[in-house]
Amino acid sequence: MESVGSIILYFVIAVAIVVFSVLTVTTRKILRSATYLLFTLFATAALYFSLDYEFLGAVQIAVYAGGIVVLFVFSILLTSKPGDKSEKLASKKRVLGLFAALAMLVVSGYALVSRCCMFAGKPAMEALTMHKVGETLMGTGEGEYLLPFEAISVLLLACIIGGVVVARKR
Amino acid sequence: MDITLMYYLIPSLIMFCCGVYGFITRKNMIAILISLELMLNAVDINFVVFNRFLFPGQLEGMFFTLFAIAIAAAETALAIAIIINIFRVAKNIDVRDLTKMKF
Amino acid sequence: MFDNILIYFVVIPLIMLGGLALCKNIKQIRTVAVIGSTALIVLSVVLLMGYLEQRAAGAMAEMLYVDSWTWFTPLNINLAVGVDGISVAMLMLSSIIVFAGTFASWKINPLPKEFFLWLILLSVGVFGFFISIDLFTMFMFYEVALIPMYLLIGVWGSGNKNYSAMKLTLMLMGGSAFLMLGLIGIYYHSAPEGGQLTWNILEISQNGAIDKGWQYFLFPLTFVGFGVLGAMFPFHTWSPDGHASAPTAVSMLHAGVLMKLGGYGCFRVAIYLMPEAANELSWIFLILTGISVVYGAFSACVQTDLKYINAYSSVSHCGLVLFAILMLNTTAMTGAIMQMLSHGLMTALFFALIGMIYGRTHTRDIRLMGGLMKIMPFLAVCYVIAGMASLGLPGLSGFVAEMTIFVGSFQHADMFHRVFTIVACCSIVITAVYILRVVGKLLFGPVQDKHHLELTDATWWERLSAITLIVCVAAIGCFPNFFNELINFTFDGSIFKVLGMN
Amino acid sequence: MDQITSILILALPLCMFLLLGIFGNKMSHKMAGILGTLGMGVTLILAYSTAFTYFFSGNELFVDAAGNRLQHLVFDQTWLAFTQHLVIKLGFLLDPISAMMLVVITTISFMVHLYSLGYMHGETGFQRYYAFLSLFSFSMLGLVVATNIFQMYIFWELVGASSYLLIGFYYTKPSAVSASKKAFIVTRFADLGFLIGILILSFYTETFDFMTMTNAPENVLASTGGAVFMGGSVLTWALVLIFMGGMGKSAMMPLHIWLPDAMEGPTPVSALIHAATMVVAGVFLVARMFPVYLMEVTALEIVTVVGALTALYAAIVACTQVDIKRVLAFSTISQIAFMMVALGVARPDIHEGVGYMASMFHLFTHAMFKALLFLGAGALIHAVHSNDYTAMGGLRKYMPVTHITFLIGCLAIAGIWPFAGFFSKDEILVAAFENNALWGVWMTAVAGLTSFYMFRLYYRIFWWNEPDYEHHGHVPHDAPWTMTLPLIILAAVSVVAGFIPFGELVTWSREAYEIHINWTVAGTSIAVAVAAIALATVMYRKENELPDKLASRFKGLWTAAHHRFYFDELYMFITHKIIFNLISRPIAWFDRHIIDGTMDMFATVTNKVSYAIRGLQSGNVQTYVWVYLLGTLLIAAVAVICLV
Repeated sequence: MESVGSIILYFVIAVAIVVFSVLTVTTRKILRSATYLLFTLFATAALYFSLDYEFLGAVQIAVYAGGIVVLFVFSILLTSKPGDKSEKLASKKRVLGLFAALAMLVVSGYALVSRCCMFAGKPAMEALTMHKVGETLMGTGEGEYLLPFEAISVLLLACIIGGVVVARKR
Repeated sequence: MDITLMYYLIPSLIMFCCGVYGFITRKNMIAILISLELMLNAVDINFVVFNRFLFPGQLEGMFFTLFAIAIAAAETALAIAIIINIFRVAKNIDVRDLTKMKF
Repeated sequence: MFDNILIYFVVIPLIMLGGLALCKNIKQIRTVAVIGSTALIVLSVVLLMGYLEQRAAGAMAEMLYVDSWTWFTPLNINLAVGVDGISVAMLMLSSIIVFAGTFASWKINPLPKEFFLWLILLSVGVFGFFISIDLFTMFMFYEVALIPMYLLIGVWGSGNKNYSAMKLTLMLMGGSAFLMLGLIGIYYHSAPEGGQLTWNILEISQNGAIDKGWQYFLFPLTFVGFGVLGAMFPFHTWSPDGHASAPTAVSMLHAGVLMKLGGYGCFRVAIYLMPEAANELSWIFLILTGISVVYGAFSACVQTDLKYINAYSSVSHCGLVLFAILMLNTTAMTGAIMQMLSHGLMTALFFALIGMIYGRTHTRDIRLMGGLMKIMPFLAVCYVIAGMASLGLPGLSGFVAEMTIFVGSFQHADMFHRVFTIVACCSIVITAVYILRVVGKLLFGPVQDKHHLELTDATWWERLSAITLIVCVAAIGCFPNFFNELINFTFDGSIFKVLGMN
Repeated sequence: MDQITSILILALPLCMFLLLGIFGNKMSHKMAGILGTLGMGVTLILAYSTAFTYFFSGNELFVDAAGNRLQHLVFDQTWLAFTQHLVIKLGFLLDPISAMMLVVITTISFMVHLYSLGYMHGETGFQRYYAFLSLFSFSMLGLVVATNIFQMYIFWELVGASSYLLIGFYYTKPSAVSASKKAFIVTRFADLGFLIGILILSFYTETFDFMTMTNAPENVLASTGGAVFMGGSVLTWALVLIFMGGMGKSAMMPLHIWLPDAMEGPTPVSALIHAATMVVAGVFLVARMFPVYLMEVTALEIVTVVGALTALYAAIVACTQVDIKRVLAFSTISQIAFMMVALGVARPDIHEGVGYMASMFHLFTHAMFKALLFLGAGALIHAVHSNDYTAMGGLRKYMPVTHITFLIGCLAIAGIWPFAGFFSKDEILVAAFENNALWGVWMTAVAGLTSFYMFRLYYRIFWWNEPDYEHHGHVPHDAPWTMTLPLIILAAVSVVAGFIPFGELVTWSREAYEIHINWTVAGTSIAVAVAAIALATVMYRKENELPDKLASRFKGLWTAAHHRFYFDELYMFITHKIIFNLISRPIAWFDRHIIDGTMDMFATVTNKVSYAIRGLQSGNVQTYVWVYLLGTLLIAAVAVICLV
């Protein structure tokens, strides 16, 4: 039995996630879409906090909300022309998309519901200290991630170069 | 009332389905990219949640998400670079007009 | 690894490839090609000597020079090598034809360097195929031999070359699809329940574990797979088009060696590993190959393009190879191998000569030529000798091979087989018809085209190429028992024990 | 009899062939001719000494205490071992018939070598000619000394090939090319029968060896166990098929069509190959296998019937031909048929198999006088530059030596005492009468026809009416000595050969046997021959209308005979119309359009299908995702349903 506060918090987060997700894809203005995405990402970060992964939540906010969404906004500003009207969805497309999404929902939902282990309660977890996160990230033993970390850094470097190369003016 | 694993998975699933819907219906490539981010995020949630509920002593799920976020950032940056490039050439980022790769 | 002589059959061509890559002009290319192919001949002679010495010293193993180096452990793939008399003979044949082919493409144009690169790559495949006894390695080399064909025909060919190259490659690839299925099937049934699965032919045959029901399924797959390359009816149509378009040396190598891969594979894999199914199902393939023999010969009678005539004649002769292999007795099989040697040499000779004639007259239509005996006597005499070998004149290789096949096949206890042997015998008459038709039209009679009177006879490299082949043809024809005994030993092995024959 | 000699007999001509064949172009004509002739001369001496030693030395290797001659294996080298029993050996079997054949072949071959020095003088390809002659001599010698049936087959093919090369010697002449082709293919067809016969026989007897087969035929043939195939015993089939090979080489009807055309070759070649030696290979084959044939009388009867029909047919056709070489060719066919009949009617119980002896005797004498006639014809052609007798006539004055020798040849072939032909033909007729009176009468009639057509030829060439030789530029005259010397020698042999005591030398059981001339038969045959000669004299001695009148009187018969009873047309029809047009062409068409069409169809269908479904590759990324997602969901759904 959990505290009422945490239950309420959960529901707030869940409703936020659902509502803002739906709004992200249904709104017809692209800039609004990006804004709703930002809210969704914040809600997700909150979810991570509620699950005691503070570091992850912080990363989520910093990288996703702070970095990626800003990128989106800038690119939207760069690519939209002054007289742009908000796009209108073709009904056929919408039906197809709806069908795919619902099918996804049904199949996965059925799979979820039919699995009993999904109803396990939240077990206790010792506090995840920053120290531990750091050691895990920088260690070379089993279950430690120095190599992927380095790989990611190389990837990011490549991405920066690639981005410059692709986007630069000819 | 217990907030079980299930309670976390359902919003994530809905989020994912929204991403699917958006990906298929939108014409603007940036909107498509946004839908993609939604889907990625939904998957991230799943990783974290499973990690937290099923293997609380380990950190694999969390770190996977961590790396996924990093890769998502890289991917977005590159994708946006491409989109801008396309826009420069085609003056347009409607995905339906970009069918040069067919046949 | 390098203390086994066999590996050098692959190493030398690879070194040649490297050498060719460094070449700057046609002179250097020729030098590399000639040195390499001579080295191959020397190597094969050394191998032959060593092999005979070991046999004479009483080595009774089925294969000699056996060795194996692991390549990929999870699937137990090895680079396993080993030779018996048949492989030795085939290696000799291949090296001779590569040698002759080198001289036949002395003046290849354009891109001589690339031509030789592909040609040598092809020979890597051929040599590798004949030395390996690991099914997977064998298959790999088989493919290595096939692929260069496409480029060789497509780039350096003549006539409708794109179509032909495509057709040849696709049909042979189709064959290898069957083959791969068959080989994988064999692999998964290569050991008794729970044993270590293996690709090694010797081990498979010792295990004797391929279930009879599976044999019925795998035998046709492998036999047809290799049979396509052996130009078995009705999968032979790549042969006329392919040969007609291919440049000289490629035709030589293809008809001379590559088609032998088919026959060799049929024997080494299909029959050797699955004798029971071979025994039961042989009648189907006997009918098909019997048709090949007669049908190819009849088709050759009315062709007007020299290369088509020869291609159909190859269909007929190679049909005889498969025909004899299916008889499942020592004599006929020995005959089949001899026929492979003989056909390889004389077809190579034919294609070399046709190439030389075509290079001068710029036509291959026999209706437009005549009286070449007067104009280019050397080539004409060689052509007559090749023709005589093809129609089975004693003293040349064709006779020995055909007679061994006929006598061997006729020893079969079953009436059906004997009657079919008689049908196959009829081909010797039809062969005479088409060979003499060509010889009469092309070489004898009055000169058809006055422009041909200015043409010249063979150059020294062409003479060398032709004489090498003729000497080999005559050697087999005059001293057949040497080859007979070389080949024959193989058949004392396990294959007939299974069938309780011979 | 040492091995060296026998090996040399075979090796010398072979070496000559290789020498002249490879280095011929570097030699002068004279050098090549002399080398070839010398080589053959040495072979001749060796062969004579071999035969003499065999027949007359009384060595215990060759004759046993009872005076029976023995078969002697000089050497027998394994050449190719098929199985343990079926082994092709190359060897040298010395027995009466092979010794006799050695003499015949080397004699005629040497004469021809010598004669060709003059006849072929200045021809292009002179060296090649001698090379081929040597090749032929080698193959023919190898054939007659064969120790086993497969060795015989090998050399059988080789003589066929050398015959092909020699007939096509004038390779720029289309007629020569097609004649050589015809000869090769027809004999090849016959050889197919021979080969199948060998296969069948060896399948049952498990041996190729002549001595094993012929010395105890009952034993080796027991294994056939009376097996029957399509209404005949397998042994009959085997022997008839082997005989078919003989029919091809010896130009028996209906496989005779190549021989008249083979006259396109140089005349000395016709003398050597197509009159004296190669064409009797069929007779030799049957003689070699005679004890086996005796096991199956049906086969011998077939031999007789084929021989008798051919003899009559060829004799009739010979009466109407214009080309002198063709007349001689048909005469050869007819005479070989005589030998066949003699073998066919020979039985051990009829005068101890006199037919066999007669056949071999006739083979010997015929070789001599037919070679003489051909060489004579060669001299005539050399002088007149035409093959047709219409261009000749009255030549007796211009070419006396040729005239006399030719006349001797004609008398010999007509069977007039004391010329050689009389003795051998008489024995054949005796054997025929003893077997069945029908064959006796039949063959006597053919003998009469023989005399008629030979003298018709003789009179047309040397008498009749003399054309205007001056008009044609030069007057015919006798040939140089290299050509006349062989004529004279052969004529001399033709005169005396009949007195050779052949019965003591060559008999089927190799027991000596005394020839008695049966004067009833001999008298009849001489009477018939003389009558025929008289008729020919009346008709052809002086130019007159009688021949033309008779020809128009029996127009149907004459035309048919002149066209050789349309055999060539029949063959043309079968080969060109049926085999080429009804078999080969449809097969080629079938191959290109049906088989290849099917293969191409696979490609076409693949292509079409790809073309049809390429619309799926729309380039619209959302469609791809949609399809991908649904596919994944489908799989997931299946998994979920199955697993839950």
